[in-house]
Amino acid sequence: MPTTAQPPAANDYGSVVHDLSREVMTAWMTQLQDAARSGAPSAYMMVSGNCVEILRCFDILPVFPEINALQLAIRKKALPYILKAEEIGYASDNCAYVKADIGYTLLEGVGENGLTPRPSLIVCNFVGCNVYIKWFEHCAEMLGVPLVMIDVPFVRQGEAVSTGDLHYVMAQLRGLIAACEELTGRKFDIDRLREIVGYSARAEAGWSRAKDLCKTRPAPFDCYFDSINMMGPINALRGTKEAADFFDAAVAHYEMMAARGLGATDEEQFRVVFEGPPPYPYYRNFRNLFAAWKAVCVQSTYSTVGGTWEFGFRHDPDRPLESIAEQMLLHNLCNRTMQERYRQIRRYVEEWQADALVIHSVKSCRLFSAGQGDMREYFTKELGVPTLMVESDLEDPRYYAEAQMKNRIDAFFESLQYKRLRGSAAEARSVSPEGVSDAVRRGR
Amino acid sequence: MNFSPGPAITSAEEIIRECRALVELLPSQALARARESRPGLRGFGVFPVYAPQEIIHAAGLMPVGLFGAGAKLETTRADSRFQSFICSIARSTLELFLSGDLGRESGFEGAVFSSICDVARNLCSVAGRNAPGVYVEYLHLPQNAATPAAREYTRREFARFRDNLAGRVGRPIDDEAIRRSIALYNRVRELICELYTQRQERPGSIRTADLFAAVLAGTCMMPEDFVPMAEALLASVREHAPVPRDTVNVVLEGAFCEAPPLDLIDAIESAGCQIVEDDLAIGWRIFRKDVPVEGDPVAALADAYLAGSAYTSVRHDSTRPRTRGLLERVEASRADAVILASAKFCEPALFDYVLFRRALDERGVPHLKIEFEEKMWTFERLRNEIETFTESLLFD
Amino acid sequence: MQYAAGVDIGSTQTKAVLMDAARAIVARTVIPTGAHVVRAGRRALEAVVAEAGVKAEEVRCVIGTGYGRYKVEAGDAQVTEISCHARGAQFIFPGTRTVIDMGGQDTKAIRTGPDGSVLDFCMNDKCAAGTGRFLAAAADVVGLSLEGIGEVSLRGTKPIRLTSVCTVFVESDIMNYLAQRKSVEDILAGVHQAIASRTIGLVRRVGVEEEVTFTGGVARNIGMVRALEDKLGTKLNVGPESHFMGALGAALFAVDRLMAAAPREAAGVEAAPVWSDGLEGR
Amino acid sequence: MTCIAGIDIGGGSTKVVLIDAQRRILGRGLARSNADFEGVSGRALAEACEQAGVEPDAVEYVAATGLGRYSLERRNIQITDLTCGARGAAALVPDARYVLDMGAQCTRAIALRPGGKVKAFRTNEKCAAGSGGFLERIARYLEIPLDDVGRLSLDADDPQPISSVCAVLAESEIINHVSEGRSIANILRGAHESLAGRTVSQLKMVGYGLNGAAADEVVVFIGGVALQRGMVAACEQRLGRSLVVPEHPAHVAAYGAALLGLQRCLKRRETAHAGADHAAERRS
Ligand SMILES: Nc1ncnc2c1ncn2[C@@H]1O[C@H](COP(=O)(O)OP(=O)(O)O)[C@@H](O)[C@H]1O
Ligand SMILES: Nc1ncnc2c1ncn2[C@@H]1O[C@H](COP(=O)(O)OP(=O)(O)O)[C@@H](O)[C@H]1O
Ligand code: SF4
Ligand code: SF4
Ligand code: SF4
Repeated sequence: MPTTAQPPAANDYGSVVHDLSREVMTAWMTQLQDAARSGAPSAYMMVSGNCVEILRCFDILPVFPEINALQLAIRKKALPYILKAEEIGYASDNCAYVKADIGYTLLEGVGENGLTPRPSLIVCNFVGCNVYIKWFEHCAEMLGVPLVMIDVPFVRQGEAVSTGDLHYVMAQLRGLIAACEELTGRKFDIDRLREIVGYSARAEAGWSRAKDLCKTRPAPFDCYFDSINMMGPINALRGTKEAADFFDAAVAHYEMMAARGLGATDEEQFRVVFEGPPPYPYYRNFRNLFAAWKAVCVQSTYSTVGGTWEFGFRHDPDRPLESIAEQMLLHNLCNRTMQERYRQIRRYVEEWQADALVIHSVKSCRLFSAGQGDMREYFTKELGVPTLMVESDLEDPRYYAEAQMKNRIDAFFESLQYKRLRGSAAEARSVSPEGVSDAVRRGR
Repeated sequence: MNFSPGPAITSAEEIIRECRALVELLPSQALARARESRPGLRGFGVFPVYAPQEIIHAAGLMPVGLFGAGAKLETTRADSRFQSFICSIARSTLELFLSGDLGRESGFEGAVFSSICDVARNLCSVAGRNAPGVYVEYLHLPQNAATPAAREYTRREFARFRDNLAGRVGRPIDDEAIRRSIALYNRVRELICELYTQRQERPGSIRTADLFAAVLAGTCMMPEDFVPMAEALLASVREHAPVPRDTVNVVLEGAFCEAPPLDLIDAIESAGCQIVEDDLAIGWRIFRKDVPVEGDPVAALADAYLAGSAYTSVRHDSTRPRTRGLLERVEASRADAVILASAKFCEPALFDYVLFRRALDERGVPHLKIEFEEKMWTFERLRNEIETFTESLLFD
Repeated sequence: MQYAAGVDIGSTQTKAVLMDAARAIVARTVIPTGAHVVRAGRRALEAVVAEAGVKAEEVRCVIGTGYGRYKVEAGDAQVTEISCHARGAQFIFPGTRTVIDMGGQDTKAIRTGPDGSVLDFCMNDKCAAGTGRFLAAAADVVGLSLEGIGEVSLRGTKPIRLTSVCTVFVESDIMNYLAQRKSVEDILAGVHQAIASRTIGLVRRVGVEEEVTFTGGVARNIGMVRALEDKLGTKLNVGPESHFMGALGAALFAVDRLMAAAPREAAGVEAAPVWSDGLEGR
Repeated sequence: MTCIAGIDIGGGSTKVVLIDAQRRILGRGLARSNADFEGVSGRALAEACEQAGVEPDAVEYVAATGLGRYSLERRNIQITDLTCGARGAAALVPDARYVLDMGAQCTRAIALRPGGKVKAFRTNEKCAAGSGGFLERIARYLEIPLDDVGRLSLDADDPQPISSVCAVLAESEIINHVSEGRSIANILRGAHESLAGRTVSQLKMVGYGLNGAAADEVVVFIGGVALQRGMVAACEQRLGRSLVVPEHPAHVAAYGAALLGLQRCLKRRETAHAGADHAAERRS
């Protein structure tokens, strides 16, 4: 791609990949709009550990209600839909992703406004989150669309997947294939699936390489805030040539940046690992609170809801169905225990050389947040990793309190800064203890 | 209550008093009580909703229901692990682990959690981390009963549990032992079921809070001891002549996990509702029909779960939707209305409210939604709502 | 003489501390914040300057802290109150390892290093339940002054149980208890215990290490001090400066800054901490 | 003369309405609630009796409602404020379909069946930022009399919204608005609009506008907050339709209690009568 061959103009280095991502994602959105009008087959699916390859194999367009909810939130449009859902009985304590999507369906109607197609099938790939089941059950009932359930057993014993679980999932995938055959009137073509899975593997290699580049100082992109540029293509468009190409281009760009010592921020001061989804309704605002301290995220768990490819797993064209099942079972964040997540974060902190862990605890998503206090205990008390925990929500703007957020983030970085300055003061011996005054920030 | 005098009936009062005392105990204390007559007995915690108690029992352990610790325990340490927007049973259960109440020293071998919700699942691994040396098991119960593969899967899952548990207690759990336990629990379920039937048929014979106390007590004593107790209770209830009152008959739905305070149930009844059906501690009476005692017992349990278990908000079966289950429950109990009572922050129950409400509205069944917390102890607000609800149904 | 000041604009009260270059407290003040935050900051600063009898130009560095830290007009810099309370507490009680700060609308637990650095901290979540404001509301309902409730609560023998520590519902709750003829002493004892329990939960998150220093306005409330001590099983450091700890910490940071800048100022260089240069102008 | 009292002992104030057998209002009373529920009700009742020109002892039947309904020794019956509010509103506005009742600590949305029975209802969540007590605090803070709040809010040109659901934190937001020099009118209107948003959601939760806002879905607004015109206007704006505010909106629940009391009182006389007949029959 020619765009990446050119050196970046000052300050647009973040936007190159962003623009590329927007391009491929917009193309997909356009497909969705076309399908909304033409009635071409489409299916609902969940992001986490999905089996989008199978849909692609039948040219069934995947629709991700989560991405719909995410976009509503980031465009600050979610609240009216959330309220609508609450009016019909959803509780204020229910996941707001669900509420925004259902409220949208109720108010705008799918397949009616020409933006989102009415699904021909609702595929509930139940990977980790129990809310998924409720969500898609509700969608199926409200829209009167058949539901295909794929029950993916939670990985209960460490890193291993039992053959029993694998067979169970594969049997259900075959059920999905049968449903797709019936819907499209086409026979399942394993070679087609191999090809698609091959594209997946290529994209995954790119993803993994890009994340690896964040080990360099400065990190070429922010692995929390910028990684949504990559999450769309890897999760929604996986298995397409476009997605694979996108990753080749993105990696080339990041490699170039790393080679030139360009970072996501000018003078990287702090390297942090992020846990939990971002507050989409206040995405920019939240990001700025970290940017003010020149803190860059070098790894994040949220970016791995779809898959933990950075640890080596790839879809395998030689074992297409089996590797899809493995991916759903084992190689994604959502289907693993908290302790596995701790291990993942610990590797991030160590291998990506982070200074601290930031936990963004969202009220909506218990999958992520239930028990995050324990994670905080583990990292602060057992590993001595400075950890900041802040709360808001990934969809509902009512839970974000900027002043409080800022207060906590500032205090946290003040303390990191203080420690760092004292450390270097002790080293240099030339600065008196009073040098700590540098922990003081000038007015904004 | 005005019990007429008579020896059998005084004993009913005693039984209830005994049960109410038992449910006030922490798991370790309940186990200690059971050990008085069975020295050396060890316990095994069962987090709501369902786990195959028969297998635990066949391992020579006492299955102990974990329905939260209500007001029995001050949560001090667990609050820092689970945020304020998480249901309180998660916190109180973790507190039990952190305080060692569910530890080896207290006589517990471990505990089992199942795939009811995201909170329970994370709780399982947090509890495991904070209670080293305690065996914590997570069962992934099948959520797709529509596929034939589910049978095979469930049998394997239960067998896995049996094998892990056997490894843990250091001796095999043989089929014969499981069959004996199945027979015992069949009797337990039958008795509870009969108590429920009697409550419906003889209004005034037993208060729901008392019945619930008896059922809960059954989750923290050996089933061998529960059977004679429940038989005695049943006998006395059967003697009671029905005393119809001017009340609204309701189904209580949504309290399948965290246990509501007994006083809340009393408050509901004193505000003018007669509870005729409920899903309190449903996991311990989940099979309507006996589980077969012939053949492979693990397979029998697995099949019973898939084909014969009561609906709950945390069991997904597209062939038997929950809304239908609720409507059937309302019909069978000839209830006038439904009270959807869910634990605060309980997502599965809160989600179901939407579909339940739709279904009930379509059938014209009045309903009321309330939220409770195990630690609750004043019920002013709820009383106000329940009274309004009954007033709207009773007054003209 | 050169002086430095810390101004802590809190949700309820604004505190200011004036300090000389030798880190001796010269003057301190507390006034209600009221509706005019900027004015409160200005007045508090004027008050300490007047009290100390120094000239305004002699105050070379002012640091703002608290929720209104960006509203301190004269502020040369801002530091969060978390850092300031830690610093202040360590200055007055050098053995401090844990700080509990209870203010008008939030409560914080801070674990500090021997040098007054912040090692870890926690704050109550978005709910204002169980904070100083809650105590003020309780005082209102029972018709006592804020200063008085602490004493009275110590005389309670059978503390009542509160339904919630929500500031807004405390009124009807207490009214209910009064209607049930519970004594004011028992009600207040219950109120203090409820808040103390909640606070302890928060403190446990950062880990309780002795010595524990209690700061913020609520530290003036003897009932709260005792309730916390009972639950923690340890004595708390409380002193006349407790309420001013945030402002004091800010003043200490201001002195630091003054000292760091002084040599360069002499050489005619603009005074500013080295790394913060990087932040500005972009 | 038959004289029935409805006494509404609320968290903010206690209201009394006296009616006669023809359901005519004879007198009203009002007193600020405090811990002494009995005393407060006595005072409010005395005021109503004076207005009606009857002796308090002449009151034949007392129906109590509101949060203090169980504390009143003299009550003949206690009924919840939701039932009473609904009944009172339906009696005053016969075609009412929905009732909004905003009191000091509680906001309630009620859907009515014909005849004023409660069909569905919803009270505000635990947080108190959605009720009148919050507005009172703001008024106190801004140092304006409560009576003026509603009128002042109407003058707003740039309402300042309040996002926090917590009354305490919302207060800080208001402080912020004040310090930024916003006018009192705009702050009040912002508070009204924020409250209105929440209240209207509650109304929708009980079914309002479920099938498109039908013209016959008359909404009655009662409770002390209905005295604030700014609040009424804000709700109307949200709903896109006008609300019916009865005269003396704060007294509607007390009126409803009195009506229900009258019903029970008549029934009691009847059964006493019937019971006497019955007894007579059996005797013969
Ligand atoms: N003299 C006093 N006696 C008891 N409590 C007091 C006294 N002065 C202030 N307080 C308490 O301190 C709180 C204010 O504390 P402060 O630390 O100034 O809060 P903030 O920084 O948020 O304004 C008040 O809400 C009150 O509860
Ligand atoms: N004269 C008035 N002008 C404006 N608002 C008022 C007036 N009187 C009462 N209110 C409002 O009504 C609220 C009390 O309403 P009310 O229905 O009496 O409550 P409750 O029944 O809970 O005591 C007050 O909190 C205040 O916001
Ligand atoms: S709970 Fe979390 S993972 Fe589940 S649907 Fe909601 S946001 Fe997604
Ligand atoms: S109460 Fe509800 S949310 Fe909590 S553990 Fe039980 S099922 Fe899960
Ligand atoms: S109103 Fe009460 S419960 Fe609600 S957030 Fe504020 S203090 Fe907490």
